[in-house]
Amino acid sequence: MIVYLNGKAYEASPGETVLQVALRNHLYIPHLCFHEKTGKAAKCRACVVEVEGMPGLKTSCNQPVTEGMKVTTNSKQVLDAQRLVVDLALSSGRHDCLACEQNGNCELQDAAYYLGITKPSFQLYDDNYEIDDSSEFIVVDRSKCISCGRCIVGCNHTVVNEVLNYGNRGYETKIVFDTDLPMGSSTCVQCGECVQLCPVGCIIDKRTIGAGRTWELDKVETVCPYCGVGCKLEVHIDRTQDKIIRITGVEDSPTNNGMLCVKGRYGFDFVNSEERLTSPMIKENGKFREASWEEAIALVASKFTSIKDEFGSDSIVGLASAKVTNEENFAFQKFIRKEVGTNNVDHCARL
Amino acid sequence: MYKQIFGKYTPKKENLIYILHEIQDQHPEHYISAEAIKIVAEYLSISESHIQGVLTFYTMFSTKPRGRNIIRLCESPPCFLKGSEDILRQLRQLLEVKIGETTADGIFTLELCACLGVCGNAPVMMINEDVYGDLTEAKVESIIASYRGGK
Amino acid sequence: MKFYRSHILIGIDDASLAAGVKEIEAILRSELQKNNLSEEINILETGTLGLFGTGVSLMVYPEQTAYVNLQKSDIAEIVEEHFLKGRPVHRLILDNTLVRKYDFNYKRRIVLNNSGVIDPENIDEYLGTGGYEAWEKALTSMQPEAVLQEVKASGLRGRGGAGFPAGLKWSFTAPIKAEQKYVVVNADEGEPGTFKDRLIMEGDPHKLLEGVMLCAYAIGASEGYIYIRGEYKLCISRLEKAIEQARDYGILGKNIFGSGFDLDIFIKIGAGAYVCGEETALIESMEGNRGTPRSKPPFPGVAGAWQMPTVVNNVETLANVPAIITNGAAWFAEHGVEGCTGTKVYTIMGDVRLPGLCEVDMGTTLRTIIQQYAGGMKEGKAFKAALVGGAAGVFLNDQRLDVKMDYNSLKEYAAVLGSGAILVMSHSADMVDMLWSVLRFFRHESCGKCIPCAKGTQLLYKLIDGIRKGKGKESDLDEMIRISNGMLKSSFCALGQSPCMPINSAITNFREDFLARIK
Amino acid sequence: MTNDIAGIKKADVILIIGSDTSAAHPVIAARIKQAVREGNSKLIVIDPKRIVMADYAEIYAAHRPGTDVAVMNCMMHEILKNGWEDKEYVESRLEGFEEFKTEIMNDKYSPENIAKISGIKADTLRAIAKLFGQAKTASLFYAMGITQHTTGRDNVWTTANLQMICGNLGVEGGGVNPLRGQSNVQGACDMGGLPNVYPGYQNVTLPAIQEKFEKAWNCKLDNKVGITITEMIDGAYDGSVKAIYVMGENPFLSDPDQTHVIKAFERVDFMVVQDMFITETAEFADVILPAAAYAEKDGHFTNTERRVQRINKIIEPPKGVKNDWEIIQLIANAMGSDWNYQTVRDITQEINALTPSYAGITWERVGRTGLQWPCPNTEHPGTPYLHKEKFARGKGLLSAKAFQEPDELPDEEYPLILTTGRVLQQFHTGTMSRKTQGLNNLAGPMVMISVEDAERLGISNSEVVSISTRRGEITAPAFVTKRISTGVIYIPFHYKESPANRLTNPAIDPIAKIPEYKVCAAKIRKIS
Repeated sequence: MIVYLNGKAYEASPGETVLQVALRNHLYIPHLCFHEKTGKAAKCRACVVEVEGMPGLKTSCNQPVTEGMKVTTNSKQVLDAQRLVVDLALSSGRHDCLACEQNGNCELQDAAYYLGITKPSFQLYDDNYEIDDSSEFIVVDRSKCISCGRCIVGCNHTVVNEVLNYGNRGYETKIVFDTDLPMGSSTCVQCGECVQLCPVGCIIDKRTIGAGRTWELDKVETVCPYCGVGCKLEVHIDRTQDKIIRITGVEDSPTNNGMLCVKGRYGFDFVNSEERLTSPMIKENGKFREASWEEAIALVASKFTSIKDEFGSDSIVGLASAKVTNEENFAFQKFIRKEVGTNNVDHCARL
Repeated sequence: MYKQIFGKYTPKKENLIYILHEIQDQHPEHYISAEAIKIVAEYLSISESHIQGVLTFYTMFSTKPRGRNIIRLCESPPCFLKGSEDILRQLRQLLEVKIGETTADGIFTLELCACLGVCGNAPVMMINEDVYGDLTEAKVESIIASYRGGK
Repeated sequence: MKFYRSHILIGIDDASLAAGVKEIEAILRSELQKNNLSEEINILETGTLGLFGTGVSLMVYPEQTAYVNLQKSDIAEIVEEHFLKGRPVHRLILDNTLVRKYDFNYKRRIVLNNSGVIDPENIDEYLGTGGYEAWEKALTSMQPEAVLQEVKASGLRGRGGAGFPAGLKWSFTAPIKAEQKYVVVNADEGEPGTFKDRLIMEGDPHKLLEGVMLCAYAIGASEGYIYIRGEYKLCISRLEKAIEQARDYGILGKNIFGSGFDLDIFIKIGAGAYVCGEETALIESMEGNRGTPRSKPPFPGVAGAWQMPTVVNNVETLANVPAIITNGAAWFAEHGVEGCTGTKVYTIMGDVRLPGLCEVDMGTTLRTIIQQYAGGMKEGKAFKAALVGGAAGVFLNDQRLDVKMDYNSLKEYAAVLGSGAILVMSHSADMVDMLWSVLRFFRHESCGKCIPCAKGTQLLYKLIDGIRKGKGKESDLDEMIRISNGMLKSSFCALGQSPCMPINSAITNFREDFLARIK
Repeated sequence: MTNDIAGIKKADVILIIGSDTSAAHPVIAARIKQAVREGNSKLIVIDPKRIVMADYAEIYAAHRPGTDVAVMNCMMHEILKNGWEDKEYVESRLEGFEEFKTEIMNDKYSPENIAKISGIKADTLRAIAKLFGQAKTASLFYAMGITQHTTGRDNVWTTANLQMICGNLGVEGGGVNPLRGQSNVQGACDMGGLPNVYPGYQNVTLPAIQEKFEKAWNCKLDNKVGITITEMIDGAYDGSVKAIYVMGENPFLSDPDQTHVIKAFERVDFMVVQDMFITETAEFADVILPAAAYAEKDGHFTNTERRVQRINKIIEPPKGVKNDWEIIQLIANAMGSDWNYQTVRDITQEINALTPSYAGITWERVGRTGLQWPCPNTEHPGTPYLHKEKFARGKGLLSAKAFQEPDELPDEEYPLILTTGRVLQQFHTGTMSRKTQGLNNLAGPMVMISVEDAERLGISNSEVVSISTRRGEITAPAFVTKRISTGVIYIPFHYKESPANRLTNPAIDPIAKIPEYKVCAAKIRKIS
């Protein structure tokens, strides 16, 4: 079907919302609570638009498109309403972009920028705020929370850990863990789904604070090295140091839909570990010494050859790995079968 | 206590508010403890955070221990027009507490509330389940005295 | 039937209970006993007598003598003087001129016709006044569609505030096929100054049940829920009793009157949240959740309680239905005005001589209501303003006293009928204080779901608080209007849209009060 | 998994047996919890530990470790007794039913009798059978709790029996779904990292297959099945194995009876370990070769639902480190061979050519979301669930397995049952996870013990206690909890400072050769 956004015709399919059609066509409408995964909450009200033939303003995130629908996203009435919402959100939090981890990756910042809000019109927030850093990997700064509810939906409906909820009501509404416990004392398993869903700098990774600006990091997709579910990861890297800074889940992956567990998201230190081996080692008199690749390979080849010659192929065994790639396992079993000449290859699938 | 209350309600989430009301009413300190939340969560197979969320949304529930008698003074416009501010001032003096606090002897907790629907008799307050209307300073004094006297 | 010389009606409601009515009733009984009058004088417990600010009161029939503000020590005197000797105790009687003026308007009452007349805890008394005839008529001689058509034809509009036509609402749900449908009664009366639903439930609970039944039949629901705010303890216990009695009489249950129709009604209680008056928030609360509104569509009529089609109606709306079915839509439409048929129950309070309730035809002017049914202004007080429709209502000044009270007429003045609360203020009332109180209320009751309301109500309160403390600027007034208008456009539900009306009307109609604080 | 992750929501009933899903496979656990909370599925959990998933279950039952066959046979006994089996499916797609039914209907599998063996109440067994048997579609999830037994193969076979008679194999939302424990354990199996098969499960003993590989690799190949990991350790111990080449594994911590493993490693003539770190196993090596991490290379992993997914090189490996395949090629060529892989893609191509189920999973086609094998050609969309129209062998074969007790049962000297497993915050032998301090802060060594046993022994929470079996002794802090059955203790195996596998029984399943990690006899005592 065809819908008109600001007078221009766009192709849309039934079931889509106005916001989805707009975003798909790179027409920005401010939105703070909408996320493909957590759904059309229509709570933040920043995405209001005019729809011809409908009274008042409509939230575009939950407004289904209909054939020939005419939508205006940039009239004065619309922009004024959007501006009030975003201004109120800015006014009621401690949104100091300069010092915020999410600077450059903040949906509130994007909305304010689009609407030309340079500073909040009011100061509603209380200077007495506490940062909850009791959790091992996650920091919660409620003074930046805009009550979008994405973390709560994620915790309860996506990862279904059922730890997060709203507490209190009205202006006093805040996110709580269990019975309003510090995050680190709660039943939170630190899967980080809330971090991934937070549109602002309220729930963030503790270990990346100060580690790098989002625009300085490269992002590459890969697969988690832990269990066999095969969650797709996006790894954020600081190229200047070849260092992994943070890991997020890939939202459109059919295996994990952006979800990860505490290991997959935070357990990446081993890659950049100081304990990594960087040189072949040869044991002499019970002690390891560094050796060159040439020396080590030559030693291994000659030992395998001599043992094979003396005791037969079946005296050599190989353990392939459940942690390396298909290609490497293929090469390994080919080596054992072809070069050693035995089927004595196994790995720890059973262990 | 929980056994007796749970006996009345099937373990469905829709009974949560009933169950919380009963637990709170039966607790000598009129509140819902973290322990109670845990027990109810288990009974209804819902999360503790869900209960915490519900509990702190509705004004009739408290997560902190309160006095034996809960005074809830209406602060809505009809009572305000009829002088609820004066009544509040007097209650604070009489009880020597601020809003939301419990008297040192544990007899009263003073709270404000929204319209109780007895506006024809404004200003109004509720002590536990009893409504007191057409409050005057003299009336408040005698009501407080009657509770202090062991009512 | 036994003949009594006199009937004493004792009003039992929250207010009289608070004043010790039960103790006084016991004394009255023993005094009558002592004087061998028990066989001659009948005592009837009933709902509110409609006299407020009058403590414990009695109404003696047939002479219609109202005794008010009774103390325990007064009873012996009344029994001896009035019932033994036939001499009313003048010092305890409500001002006679007022009583005469304070016409209860019984003749035209529809929903409150039994209140203060019958014993609400006795189903037989309700049956004695023709109760449940409509229910029987519907089940035995009408198709559900006919019931719906009758309600539609009556022009009955929702009495909760928005005034949506009830029959139309039902007609969205009636044709839907679903394994379960529900009727939900919105008895979460939280609008400040409103207590009409409480009076209906306390005074005539069976009428509400009958309304639920008729609605359930019309839309094909087999379960009804009454969601009552937790503070209304007396309503809860009276309705529980009424449901029990109806079940015992086979008026509720399986295969009612042999019609094959099943229905049961249950009570759900709230726990203190104004926003639960919003129908989707109410449903959330019923399901055991935080009472925050749901995104619409889908509307409750399609997917409401437990995602099943659900009609949510206000208490007063449903209490009108039995009379419509009994007497017909045409009879009902004789009440009220074009487009707004029937009567409306108002609760009037503030600086009037007789705060209380009245049920009058739609379209009655504000002046008439105040003068005729509330005894006029208190002595020495002159009318300054009326807050009509509760906190979410409008501050009207004396220019608007002749406005007709119905949905359409009020609209012309950008005002609303709302829940029917009328708070009358004299010149001693300051509009800054009043608006402050209203905005404090909204700040307290905002559910926090959407940004404009959660943050906006806080901001508005801060602004009015600044003005009240003498720290405001004139530009703050424009800011308040701008912000509340923005909230009207962008808020999730009616709560965030509400501050707009009191703010605009207070600032426009009483600007001098505000300027006085700013200077 | 016979079925895919996305299909989890299509099951009316989900049975988890022998999997602490939220600890070992948290994201699959999330999918199951979603299905339960969204009202799509009802969950049954059978596990000696009251695992977190039990909190989401319609029915939770704690069985005595090692009685899985008994419990599932009892379920089938009830299902057949009540006629809840899928009769049409049994008729058209299975064989061996009559014989099978005769065995299962034996009274020894009645709920009353199995209650005595398993410790689950007869009524609960009936309720489980009813819920599962009456489901339109039911799926079954298991992990090492089913396989790591001397009867592991019988256990697995029994899960298949159950799913077959209920008609749950080859349907969306059904399936027998073993959850694979490591990122590429599926791929390692698929790629022939097994002693009996070439890549794609092509049998080493079949002449046609042997010929195919000999031709492709231009060499002679052995047609005799090789030895398994546990046999390798035994061989090293008794001297028949002279050299061990280990790539990215840490058998020191992962294999049973550590004392035995140490001796085996000490006795072997030559040992090469290829790894990122000097692991506990590498300490025994003669040569250690430094290998690249997952983040430093390209290639593919195959996940538990048979989805082949790309891994991408993210960062440069540290200087001096090489990819595993490069190292293997260097050794091969140093031994006189002529390997000539230029990039990893060359190997992918060879996999496509030699592995029918991977034939269509080319480098170009894998894309961002991957492909599920079997994928026999480059037009094929991949296979979300197996056995759709028919089983690989044609008709599904039912074969009743009799219940057998575990190898080692508690006795007077060792009165407790020790079972092992994983915790959420650590992984396998800790080579990777233990390098992140935060994870160590969250989860250290422990022994889970029931409140009743702890009280009886006077053990308090966090108290360091000694745990011993006939193989050895370790110490660990006690975690006293209601979540574990009386008489059972549980130790995660990640920790070298409290190595659970010093205690475990090396007895293996005679066919699957898997050690019995889930049951052995143990005792606990206070140290002070």
